[in-house]
Amino acid sequence: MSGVYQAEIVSNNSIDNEAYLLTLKAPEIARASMPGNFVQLKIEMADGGFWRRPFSVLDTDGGNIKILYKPLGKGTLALTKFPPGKIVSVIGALGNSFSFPSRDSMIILTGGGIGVPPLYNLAKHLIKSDYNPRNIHFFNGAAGHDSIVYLEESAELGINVYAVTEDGSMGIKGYVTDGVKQFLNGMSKTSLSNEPVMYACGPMPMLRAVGLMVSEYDVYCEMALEALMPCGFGICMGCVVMARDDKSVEGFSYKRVCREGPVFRADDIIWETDGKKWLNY
Amino acid sequence: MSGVYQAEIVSNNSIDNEAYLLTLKAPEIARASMPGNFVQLKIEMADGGFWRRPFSVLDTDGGNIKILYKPLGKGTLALTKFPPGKIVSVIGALGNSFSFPSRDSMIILTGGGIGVPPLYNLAKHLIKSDYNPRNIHFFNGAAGHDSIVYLEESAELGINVYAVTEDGSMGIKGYVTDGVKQFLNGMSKTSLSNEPVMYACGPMPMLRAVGLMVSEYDVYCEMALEALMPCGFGICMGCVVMARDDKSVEGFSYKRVCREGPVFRADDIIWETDGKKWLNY
Amino acid sequence: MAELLTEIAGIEFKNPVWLASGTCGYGEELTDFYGLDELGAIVTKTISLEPRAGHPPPRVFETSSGMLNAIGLQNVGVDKFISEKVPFLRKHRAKLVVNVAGRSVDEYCRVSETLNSVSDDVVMIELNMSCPNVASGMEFSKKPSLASELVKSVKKITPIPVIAKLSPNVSDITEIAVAVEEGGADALSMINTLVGMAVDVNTFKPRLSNITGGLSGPAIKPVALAMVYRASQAVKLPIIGIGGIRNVEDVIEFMLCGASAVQVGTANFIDPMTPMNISHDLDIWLERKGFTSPSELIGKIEVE
Amino acid sequence: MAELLTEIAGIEFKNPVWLASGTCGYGEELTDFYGLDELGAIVTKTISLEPRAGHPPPRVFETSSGMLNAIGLQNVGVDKFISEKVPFLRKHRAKLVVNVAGRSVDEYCRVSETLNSVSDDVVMIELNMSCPNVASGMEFSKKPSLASELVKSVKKITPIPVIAKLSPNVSDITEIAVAVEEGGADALSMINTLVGMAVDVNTFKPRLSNITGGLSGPAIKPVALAMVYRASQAVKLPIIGIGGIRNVEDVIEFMLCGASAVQVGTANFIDPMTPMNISHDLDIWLERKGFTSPSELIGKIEVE
Ligand SMILES: Cc1cc2nc3c(=O)[nH]c(=O)nc-3n(C[C@H](O)[C@H](O)[C@H](O)COP(=O)(O)OP(=O)(O)OC[C@H]3O[C@@H](n4cnc5c(N)ncnc54)[C@H](O)[C@@H]3O)c2cc1C
Ligand SMILES: Cc1cc2nc3c(=O)[nH]c(=O)nc-3n(C[C@H](O)[C@H](O)[C@H](O)COP(=O)(O)OP(=O)(O)OC[C@H]3O[C@@H](n4cnc5c(N)ncnc54)[C@H](O)[C@@H]3O)c2cc1C
Ligand SMILES: Cc1cc2nc3c(=O)[nH]c(=O)nc-3n(C[C@H](O)[C@H](O)[C@H](O)COP(=O)(O)O)c2cc1C
Ligand SMILES: Cc1cc2nc3c(=O)[nH]c(=O)nc-3n(C[C@H](O)[C@H](O)[C@H](O)COP(=O)(O)O)c2cc1C
Ligand code: FES
Ligand code: FES
Repeated sequence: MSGVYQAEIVSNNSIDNEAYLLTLKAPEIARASMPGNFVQLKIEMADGGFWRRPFSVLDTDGGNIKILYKPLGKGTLALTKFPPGKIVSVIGALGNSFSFPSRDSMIILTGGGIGVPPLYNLAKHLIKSDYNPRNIHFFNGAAGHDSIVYLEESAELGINVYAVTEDGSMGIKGYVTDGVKQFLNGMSKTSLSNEPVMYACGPMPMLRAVGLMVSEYDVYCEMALEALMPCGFGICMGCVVMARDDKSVEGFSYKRVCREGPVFRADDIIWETDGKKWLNY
Repeated sequence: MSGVYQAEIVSNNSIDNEAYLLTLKAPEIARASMPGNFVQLKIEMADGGFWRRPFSVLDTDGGNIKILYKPLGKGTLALTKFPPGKIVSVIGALGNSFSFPSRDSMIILTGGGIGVPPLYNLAKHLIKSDYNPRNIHFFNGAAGHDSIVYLEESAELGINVYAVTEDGSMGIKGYVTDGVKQFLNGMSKTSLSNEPVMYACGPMPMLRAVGLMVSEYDVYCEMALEALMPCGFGICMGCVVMARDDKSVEGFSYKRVCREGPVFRADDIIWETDGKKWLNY
Repeated sequence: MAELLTEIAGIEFKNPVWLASGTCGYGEELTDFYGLDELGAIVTKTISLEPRAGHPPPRVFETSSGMLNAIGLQNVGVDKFISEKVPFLRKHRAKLVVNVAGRSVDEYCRVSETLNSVSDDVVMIELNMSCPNVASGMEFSKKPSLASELVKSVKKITPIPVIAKLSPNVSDITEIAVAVEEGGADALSMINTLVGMAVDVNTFKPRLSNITGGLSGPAIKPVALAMVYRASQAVKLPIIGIGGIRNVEDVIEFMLCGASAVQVGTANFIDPMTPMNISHDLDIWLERKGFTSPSELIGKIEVE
Repeated sequence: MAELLTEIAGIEFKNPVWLASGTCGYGEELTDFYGLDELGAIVTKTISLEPRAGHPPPRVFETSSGMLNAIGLQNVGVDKFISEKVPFLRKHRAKLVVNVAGRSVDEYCRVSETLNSVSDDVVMIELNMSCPNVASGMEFSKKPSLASELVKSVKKITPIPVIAKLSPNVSDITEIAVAVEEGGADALSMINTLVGMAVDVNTFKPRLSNITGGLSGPAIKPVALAMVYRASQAVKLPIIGIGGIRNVEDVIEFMLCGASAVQVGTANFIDPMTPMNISHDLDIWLERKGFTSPSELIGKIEVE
C-alpha cells in the first residue's frame, strides 16, 4: 500500500557519468519497496511543468531510499539543485515488482541507459536471498563510455558485468541486445544446465528489441517499462501499453504501466498491430 | 535606452526584517539608472508563473545595481534561493525618474513598506548633488518594527529619518501619512523659508492617502506608482493608471506606469471617477 | 467549525468537494490514500453501454500548466460496472455519481436505465455531453436542441437526478446551459476539457495517438471560471465547477463565480490528497472569514 | 544557411516570425531592442475609427502559464495612427500589417478605406474579428455568415490583402474558416485569446475591471495548435499561427500543423528578443535537419 510522504533529502550528488544519486529519508517506502517498484517525486519546476516525475528505487538503506537519475529535462534538471535537508513530497512504493527466478537459473539483466536502477536493485535482492552472484550476468548498455551508469557499483556485487556501448568506447560494441545475443549464442553452444531467465529495463525502443530477441531465443523475460505518467498510481489511465489479454473480446487490453506494471512478461506486450507500431518508435 | 542583459548575481543576502539585498553586475544599467528607475528580472518559478518581476533600483555601486526586496509570493520567494554566480536576465533601466527639486526645498520622502528603495536612491543622489542632508526628511512607514526596511542605512546618509509604524512598535504610531501630517502641521506653525516638496512610493492605498494629503496641504508631490507589469517597457498597455490629460477629449487618459511612470505628479493621478475607485482599493 | 454540508438538487453531500470523472477511476486506487466516504462525491470514469478498450498510447502529454489526454473512454461497460465496481463503492460508502456517455440518445438512455437497478447506490447521473453524436457528428453539448433532447430523454427514463456536464468548446455556453435547463437537468457541471494538441518536433508525429485530446489542469482555470460565471447568470440550476482546481482559493473563486460545488480533476494526479486538503482548508477559510457555510459564497463576486 | 523568406498571399516577408497585435504597440518601444526591419512583420495594436481610451485598470492578471488581459482596444484611432505612427514605422522599414476593428461592418470598412491612403506602407490588413457586432451582439467571428460578410465588404473597399483573425471561442473553427475563405480573405490568423476570468478571493472582486478578459500565453498553445490543424484541413488559405509561442520548437509545431507563418504575442513581454531569437534558431534548426526553407514544414505532421 502506497502513501504520500514528506521525505527529507539526505544527499543529492552528482556521481559518475552525468548521473545523480539521490538519497531520501522515507522509511515506509524503504520498508515496502521491492525491485521494480518506483516512486513519484514532486519537483517544483519552471515552464509550467507540474506532473510528478517517476523514478525507480535503486536501493534501500535502513529508512532511506536511493534513486539514480540523469538530468534530462526541466524536472530532473531542477532536481539536481535540491539541497540536503529539503523536504520533498514522494508517493510510493508504486507498481509491481520482478518475480524471482528459480534458484539455478542463469540470470541475465539487460539494462539500457537509465534503466539500470531496478536491475541493480534486483541483483542486490537476489544476492541477499542467496542466489549465486556468478549466475547473474548484467549487460549495461549505453551510447558510449561517458553515459554508462553504475557499472562499478554493479561489479562490486560480485556479479558478471558487461559494458556494451554503441560507439565501442567501452566493452562490447553495439546495442545492448547485441551483447546479450553474443552471450546467448555462446551459451547454446556450451551445454549449460542453467535455464536462462532475463530481466530488462530501458528505453522503449530497446525493450522492443529485447522483446523480439527473447521471442527468437525463447527465453523467459520480464521487463520494466517506461511511460509518461501523469499519476503513477492508476487513476488516469494515461500510461497504458497494449498487452495480450485472453479475457477480453479483442484479445488485448490496455494495461497501466504504473499499476499492472511497470514489470510485464515480455511475451505479454504487443509491440505492433496491423504492421503499425502503437508507440512513437 | 534600455536593453536585455545577462547579469551575474554578486550577492543575495537576507538583511534586516525579512528583506533581501540583491546585487547584480549590470554595468549598462548601473550607468543609465536614475532614482525612480526600475528593472525587470526573469525568475524561473513554479506554478506556471512566467511574467518578469519589477524591482526599483535601490543603489548603484560601480558596475553593480542593488535591489532591496521582500519575499512575498512565488517569484520573490524563488529569488531568495538564487546563489551568487548565477546569471539572471534583467531588462533596464526602465521607466522615468524623479525630478530634482530646487536647492532650498524642504524635501519630504514618504515611503511605505517596500516603497523605500527608490526614495533611498533619490536621497543618495540628492546628497551626491550637494543637497543639504538636513533638508531631507525621510518618513519610513510599516506595519510594525519588524517590517520596517533600510531605516539605519537611510540614517547613515545623514538625513532626518522617522519611523512610523501602524502598531506603534517603533517611532511614530499611525500610518506614514499621519507622521508626515504631524510634520507638515509643525512646519506651518514655525515659519520656514523652505518650500516643502514631497516624493512618495509605496502600496497604492498609501499613495492614494498621500495624494489626498498633498492636495489638502497644497504640497508639490511626485510619486512612484506600483502596478502589475506584464512587460515593463510599454508594449502591453496593461499597467495603466487614470491620469489627467487636457489633450484628450475625455479629460483623462490611461498612462503606463512602466513608461510614462512609474513617477507621476500626484495631482495628475485620478483616484476615482463618479465616486467609484478605479482600482481594487 | 463551519458546516461543509452541501445540497445539490435535494441531495446532501458531506462537502462541496467532489472527484471529477476520469481522474479517479472507480475509486479503488484512492482508498490507499483516504476513505471514499470523506468526499463530497466521487464521479466515475465515463461508463458506456459496452466495455471500451480506449485509445492506443500515447494517450497523455504534459503541457504548460496543463495536460492533454485522449484516453478514449476506456471503461468496463455498465454491466460489469454494476457487478464489479458498485459493490466496492457501496462497501466504502462512497457518495456515487455515475458519469454516462453514449453514441446516441438511445445509448445514453440505455446506460441510464441499466443504472436504475442500483439507484440506491447512485445519487446522481452525470451526462458526459462531449461525446460526438453518431447521427449529427456534432457533440451533444454543441447544439442546444440536441443537448436539450438528450437530457429530456434521460430524465424520462430514470428517477436518478441528472447533471449535464458541458463542454467548453462552444460559441455560447449560456445557450447550452439554458437548453439543458429546459430539458430538465437537475444541475450543470462545467467544464470538460478544451480541445488541444501537441506535436513532437523530432518525429513530426502528434503527441497523442488520437491526434487531438482534451486539455485540463491549471492552464484552463480562467476559462472554466468565465464559463461558470456566464452560465450562472443565465440559469437557476446549481452549477458544479470544474477546471484546474488545486487548492481552497481555487474553490472560493469558483463559488464566487456561481458554483455550488466543485470537482477536482487533474490535481488528483499530482497529489491524491488534494480533495482532503481542500475540504480541510475550506473549513478553516470559512471560519476565519466569518462564514458558516460555503453556500454563503455562491455567486457573491462583487462586480461594482 | 536556410532561406527564411516567406510568402503569404503574394507578399514576401523576410521571415515567418511576426509580432502579434496588441503585444508590440506600434513598434516604437521595441526599437530599443532591435531593428523593426528584422521582423517578418509587425501587426499593430487594433486600430479603430475613433481613438479609444480603453478599459480602466486592473487590465491584466497573471495565471498559470498564461495571462488575462482586458485592455479594451486602447488606441489612437486611424487618423492619428496614419499621421503619427506610420511615418515612424516607415522610417524603420517595418513590414507593416494593420489590425483593424469596428463595431459594425461599416466601421471596419471605414478604417480599412482610410488606410488606403497609406497602402504603400501597409502590406496587409488583419481583421480582428473578436469584436462584438453592435447589431447582433455576437462576435463577428462566431457566426459564419457575419464573418463572411465582413470580409467580403472589406475586400471590396481596399486593394490591401486581408487576413481574417479568428477567435477560438467557437464551436467549430472550420465553419468560420470556410466562411472567411468564401468571403475572399487572403489569409487566416489564429488564435485570438480565449475568454477567461479570475477573482480576488480577498476582496471578492474580479481581477479585471472588465470582469472577463482574454487568456493568452503558453497555457493556450495546445488549443491554438488544434485549431490551426483543423482549419488547415478545411481551407486552402495560408494560416498564420498564434498562441503561446516562445521558442523555435513552438514554431515548428505550428508549421507542422499547417501554419505558414506565426505571430509572437505574450512572449514579447517576457523577452522582447524572442522573435529575433526564434528567427535565428529557426535558421539553425532547418539547416541541421536538412531543410532549405520553413515552407517545407507546412502541414507535414505525420498522422499515420
Ligand atoms: C517507472 C519509471 C521509472 C523510472 N526510473 C528512472 C530512474 O530510476 N532514473 C531516471 O533517471 N529516470 C527514470 N525514469 C525516467 C524519468 O521519469 C524521466 O527521465 C523524467 O520524468 C524526465 O523528466 P524531466 O522533467 O527531466 O523531462 P521532461 O522535460 O519532461 O522531458 C525531457 C525528455 O525526457 C523524456 N521523458 C519524460 N518523462 C519520461 C518518462 N516518464 N519516461 C521516460 N522518458 C521520459 C521526454 O520524452 C523528453 O524527451 C523512469 C520512468 C518511469 C516511467
Ligand atoms: C515599478 C515597481 C517597482 C518595484 N520595486 C520593488 C522593490 O524595490 N522591492 C520589492 O520588494 N518589490 C518591488 N515591487 C513589487 C514587486 O514587483 C512584487 O512584490 C513582485 O512582483 C511580487 O512577485 P511575486 O511573484 O513574489 O508575487 P506573486 O506571487 O505574483 O503575488 C504575491 C503578492 O504580491 C502582489 N504583487 C505582485 N506583483 C506586484 C507588483 N508588480 N506590484 C505590487 N504588488 C505586486 C500580489 O498582488 C500578491 O498579493 C515593485 C513593483 C513595481 C511595479
Ligand atoms: C485523464 C483524464 C480523463 C478524463 N476522463 C473523463 C471522462 O471519462 N468523462 C468526463 O466527463 N470527463 C473526463 N475528464 C475531464 C475531467 O473530468 C474534467 O472535466 C477536466 O479534466 C477539467 O478539470 P481539471 O482541470 O481539474 O482536470 C478527464 C480528464 C482527464 C485529465
Ligand atoms: C495584452 C494583450 C493585448 C492584445 N490586444 C490585441 C488586439 O488589440 N487585437 C488583436 O487582434 N489581438 C490582441 N491580442 C491577442 C494577441 O494578438 C494574440 O492573438 C494572443 O495573445 C495569443 O497569442 P500569445 O499567446 O502569443 O499571446 C492581445 C493580447 C494581449 C496579451
Ligand atoms: S500514470 Fe496514471 S494510470 Fe498510470
Ligand atoms: S507593463 Fe506593459 S505597458 Fe507597462
